[in-house]
Amino acid sequence: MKENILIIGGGAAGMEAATQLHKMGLNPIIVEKSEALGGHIAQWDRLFPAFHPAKDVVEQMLDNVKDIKTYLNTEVTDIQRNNDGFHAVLSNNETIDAKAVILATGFDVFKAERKQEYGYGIYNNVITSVELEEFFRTGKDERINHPKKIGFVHCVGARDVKVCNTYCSKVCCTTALKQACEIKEVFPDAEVYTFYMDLRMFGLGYEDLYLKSQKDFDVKCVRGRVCEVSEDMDGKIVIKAEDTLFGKPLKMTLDLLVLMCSMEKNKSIDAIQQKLGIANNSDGFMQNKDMYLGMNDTAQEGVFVAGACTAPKSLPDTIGEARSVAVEVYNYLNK
Amino acid sequence: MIIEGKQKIWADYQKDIPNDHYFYVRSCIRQAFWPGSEVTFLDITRNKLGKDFYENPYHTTCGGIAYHSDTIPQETAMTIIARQFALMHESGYENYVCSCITSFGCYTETLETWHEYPELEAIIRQYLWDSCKKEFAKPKYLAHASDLIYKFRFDIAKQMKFPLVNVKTGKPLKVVEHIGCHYSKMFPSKGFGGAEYPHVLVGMIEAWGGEVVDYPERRHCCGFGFRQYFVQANRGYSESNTHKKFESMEPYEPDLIITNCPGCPYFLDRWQYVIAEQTGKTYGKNGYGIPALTYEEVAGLVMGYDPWDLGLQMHQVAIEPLLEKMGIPYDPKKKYQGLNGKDLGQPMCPSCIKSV
Amino acid sequence: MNSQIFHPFVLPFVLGMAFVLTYCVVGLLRVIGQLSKDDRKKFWRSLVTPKTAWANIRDIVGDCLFHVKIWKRNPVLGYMHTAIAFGWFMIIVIGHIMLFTLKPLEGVDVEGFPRMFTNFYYPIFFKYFAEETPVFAFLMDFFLLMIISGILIAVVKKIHSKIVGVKRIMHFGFADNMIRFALWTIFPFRLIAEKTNIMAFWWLYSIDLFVFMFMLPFTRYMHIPTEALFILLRHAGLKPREPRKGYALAQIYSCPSCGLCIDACPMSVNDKNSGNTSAYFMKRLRNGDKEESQRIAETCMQCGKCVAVCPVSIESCDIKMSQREAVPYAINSDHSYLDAYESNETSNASVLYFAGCMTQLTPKIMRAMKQIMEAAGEKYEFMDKDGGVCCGRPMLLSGKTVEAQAMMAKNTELIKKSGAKRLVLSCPICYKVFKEEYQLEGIEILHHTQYIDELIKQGKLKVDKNGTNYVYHDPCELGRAFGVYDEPREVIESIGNLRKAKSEKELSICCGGSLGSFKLTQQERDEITANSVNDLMYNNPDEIVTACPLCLKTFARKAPVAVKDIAEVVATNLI
Amino acid sequence: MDFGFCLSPSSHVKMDNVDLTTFNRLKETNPDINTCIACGSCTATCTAGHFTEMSFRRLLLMLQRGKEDEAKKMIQRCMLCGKCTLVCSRGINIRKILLDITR
Repeated sequence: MKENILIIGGGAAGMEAATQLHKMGLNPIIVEKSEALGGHIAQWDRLFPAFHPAKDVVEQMLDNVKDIKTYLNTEVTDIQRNNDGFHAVLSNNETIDAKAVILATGFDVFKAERKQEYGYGIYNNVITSVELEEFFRTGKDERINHPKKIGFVHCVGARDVKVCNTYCSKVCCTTALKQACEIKEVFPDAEVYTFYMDLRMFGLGYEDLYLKSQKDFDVKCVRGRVCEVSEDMDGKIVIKAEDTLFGKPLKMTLDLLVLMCSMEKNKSIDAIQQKLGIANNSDGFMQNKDMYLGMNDTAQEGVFVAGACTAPKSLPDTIGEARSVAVEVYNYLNK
Repeated sequence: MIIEGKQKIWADYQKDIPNDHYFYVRSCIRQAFWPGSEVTFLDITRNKLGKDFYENPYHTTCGGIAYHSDTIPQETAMTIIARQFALMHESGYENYVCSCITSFGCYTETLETWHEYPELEAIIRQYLWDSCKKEFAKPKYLAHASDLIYKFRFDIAKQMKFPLVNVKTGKPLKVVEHIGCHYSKMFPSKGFGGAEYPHVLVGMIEAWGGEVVDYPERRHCCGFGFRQYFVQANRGYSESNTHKKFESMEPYEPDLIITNCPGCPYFLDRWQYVIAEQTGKTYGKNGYGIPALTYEEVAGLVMGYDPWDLGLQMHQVAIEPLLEKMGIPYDPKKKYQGLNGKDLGQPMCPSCIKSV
Repeated sequence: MNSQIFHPFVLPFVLGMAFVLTYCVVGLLRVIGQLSKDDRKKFWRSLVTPKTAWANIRDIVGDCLFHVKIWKRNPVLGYMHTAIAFGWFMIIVIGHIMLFTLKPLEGVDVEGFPRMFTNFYYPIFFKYFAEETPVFAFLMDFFLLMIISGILIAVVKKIHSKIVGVKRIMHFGFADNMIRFALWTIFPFRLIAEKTNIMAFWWLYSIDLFVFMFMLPFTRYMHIPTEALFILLRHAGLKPREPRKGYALAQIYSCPSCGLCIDACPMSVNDKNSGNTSAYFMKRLRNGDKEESQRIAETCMQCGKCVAVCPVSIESCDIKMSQREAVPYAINSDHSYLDAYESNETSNASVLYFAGCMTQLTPKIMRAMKQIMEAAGEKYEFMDKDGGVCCGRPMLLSGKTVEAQAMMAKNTELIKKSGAKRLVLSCPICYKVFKEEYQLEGIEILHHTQYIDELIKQGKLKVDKNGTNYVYHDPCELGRAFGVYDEPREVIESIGNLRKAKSEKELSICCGGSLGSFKLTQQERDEITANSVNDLMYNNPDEIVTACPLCLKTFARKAPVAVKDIAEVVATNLI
Repeated sequence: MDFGFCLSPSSHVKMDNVDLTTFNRLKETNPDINTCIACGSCTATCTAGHFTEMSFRRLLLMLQRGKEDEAKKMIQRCMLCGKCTLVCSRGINIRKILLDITR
């Protein structure tokens, strides 16, 4: 049996699902809208909690999918259900008939400009966590010029009704402490502060990372949300926050402010999602059938979900879901 | 500072208001403290720009002071506002413009509340009828007077005689813009430029040749707040807020502060004297303060109105250094003459901050 | 036999002897001079008080000559010390007695002067100058050989200490090594000189004596002359007041750096920490190394085991306390807030129970005590049910003697106000300070081990006997500090089988949780705890029983079996 | 006449000017000091805290926020009983740090 499975999205979830389906003897087809596979993780330098190079993981995944049919720079423009599954039209005018569809469309990074008071795009020295990761990867960012004082703001675009995102983005706390350690490695003389609401260090080795950041890297964690950012005469960043553990407002001048941007639902898939009849959940991500036993299923038979399209997820979470979706699809086809 | 970033936000926060036919309502505080401002506004719009701005003698306070001081409930404030709107309707207008920022906040809040809670609107409709026997109506457009000066800023620039430029150095004046808190902090979409980087005054400064100063405490309140200043025990709080702003703007050496709220120019002006009394410190050069003017006063100045006709002698901080910088001719003798030309006599002047 | 009374080779000895005698006299005057007025009075009085005078003689003979305490610990080492000290002493004594038996030398008129004073080098070098009688010759040779046998053991100990049952020995600097070498060689040289009469060996013998005596004040061997003074001061009942003056100074010089405390110290479980033991502390103090002595003083857990094993009875814990007191604090405590604190109204309870801070963290002890007192039908009152005032011992342990007074005064007031005649404590830390520092006339202070033992013996408590095998850990501040060894054991035996730990009673190993230490890290404490638990598990007990809330909490971290307080064991086995 | 005019000091902690000498000195000898997660166990169990506002958690923050005088005032209340050290979930040797501050 060489059934076609349409996988929309060639990030970690899409690649891993394709790998597993391929091993099961099915014929996965990846449609990726960007020019390369790998998704967000391909832009990442090192992974928490143990500073593992992301490249190693991505290269392994790419190697796994080298024999799998992949469309790059391609989007699904239309999809219809037919008697035997789904008929999809691609932006290059090709069509695919598939027995099942896996939505592995992942997430968008929260646009930091939306949190206007942080002045991203207005103040030179306010950058996002994604840009900092890019700096670690390439060593290039003219805004990062031997900073002496660096601040990290957690929950940018998360747990914040003012930007309509009430959920926790799950990975930012750990990422912030990882990046805080890394920037101390690059600039050992710098003072690094992180402004957190709750430090959610939930996974294996994450608490160790937290301890490491405090003990070995002297990262100073301040509980309180940065609420106002401005620029002083020298172009330095002036922030205001409350140290809620101390019960007093703080004012601090920084050379660099890093915004830990949350994950948001990838909206470029909205039209196809609508055509497939998949609703959004209360956090605005795709609604799966059930949180526990039906996490890969949707309200529509034959349409499956995996990875961060249903909620913010870490890489191990995503890979786990990608593997489980493969099993779900396999069982569905053998029903 | 990346100006393109701000421009993008300014482009996002543009509100749609017509440029003519407005029902104009005054501000309790402004007509008492800066009487020249509202007169100038009407003169510029009606006579210089040829617009239709109607004023009804029966309009009252919006109730904002009492509302924010917790002396009347919201329903009462809303009924007062409904009466104002009814007057507008009776006068045949559907565009409403107010001179006061507190009023602007109250009107916006009321309209939003009615929008969210139609049942409350129905109650107010009844109250209005019961109390005034007036027909309930809502304005089609609500604007603040500064929105209109912003909208007409390029028309004013065309008639400009004295741009915001230092005639001696040829350099633009450094201008601090201070926005009233209730202009857009509550409803960012109701203000030009939004809440974080409002454009309403920045647009005027840029159009009239000045250079905008963006300093760390730009967003901070002037410290007025009815419950701050009105309660004797809280006055220190009010003064301390102003002090904080001046300490923050001082290194930028601004020539002028331009404001769009009734209380802000008053407190940014008067507290400079109080701070000077207490600490001996003045924030302008050579023992002078930094003039804090209303947008109408600045519009009037650049258009060539006589400073004393604008009522600039009402300011505690001496205006003369600014006039000299801008090259605006003035007659020092006329500073304390009444409208009838009679000399009112020079008031007592403090020694801690220069008054002339 | 030489027909002269002088030869230049005696000069080194004479010089050395003169030097060391002068030094000792000056040192003695200095120590006595540094004592406080009261202490000095106490000292003089003790010398003439028959009881202390007898104790002085007994200990000087027993400890200085025969090293009874070392014999008890380790007979080989005991012999080594006795051989050298007693042998040498005897040689000197016999040498002097022998002087009277020697005939006056030809052509020399020394009558009118006791010979031993004019030629005090005679007994040392007599074989060069005179001939001895056979009996004395035998005795002299016997003791000389005895000394040499002791030295042989010392050499073995130095090379391989484990053969003589010592794990760790002290490491010394150049001066100590050199004087030791001199000591070891004095007697072989003397033997060779006497037997061969080769001039060179007489010279070497005399020079060795010079080296030994000249270096004596600057090395650990100073303990030989100082120990006697220390015994006198100790029997006078003095306490060290300053870490390097007076009584403490006598102790510093009395420490022989034998290193017995190194093995005994619980901290030595980690070799890295054996430098923190009392032997090194005394050495640092002697060398005037203030920073290190302060550091060691603050690292010490104050368990008192070094004092228990010390052959010289050096009160190193007390000296460490005086060292702590010597460092000033930049902040004065202010406990005036305690003035407003009032405890419960007075009741007519006869027993007042004070749980203490540590017991507040082990509520099961408090619950057990409540059950026990209920079962015994006692009229009791809890003094710190809702949190009380600290007993003050931790403050004292920090060297803040004055600051502790505020807390002690408040507790005294509360206790006296209660009207109770007996005060029962669960925490040995509190027990120590209540016993030693509080002025509670007419109120009996008991630790709950003693109290429970009494209740059982009086028949007020009935307990069930079961087959559980218990091992009992002696808390430092109950056992070594007050010798409360039997009561807890009797209580346990009335309930189950008491198994022995490897080290018991005064040799019990601190749990590692002690409040005495400020500087030990959690990891270092854990190593000590693990070692102590191993020692307790020696006879595979089912449960570890202790009588201190802090020991309980500490052992619970590391013990492979249940750890219980004695009160808890009793409460669960009440009939 | 009193108009109530006065300049109250800013309640902001100005982190740019905070003197961290004491805290950094402590950190050198007590690297654990950084690992506090502000759980508050030390405060909850504090014997002196039963009567006063003594709180080691806050005390550490005071030192980090330049309120050394307040910290030193607070530390006067301490009875050094050591309960805080026993309950600290991060294993910080609190009692030693308290003593080190006073030296």
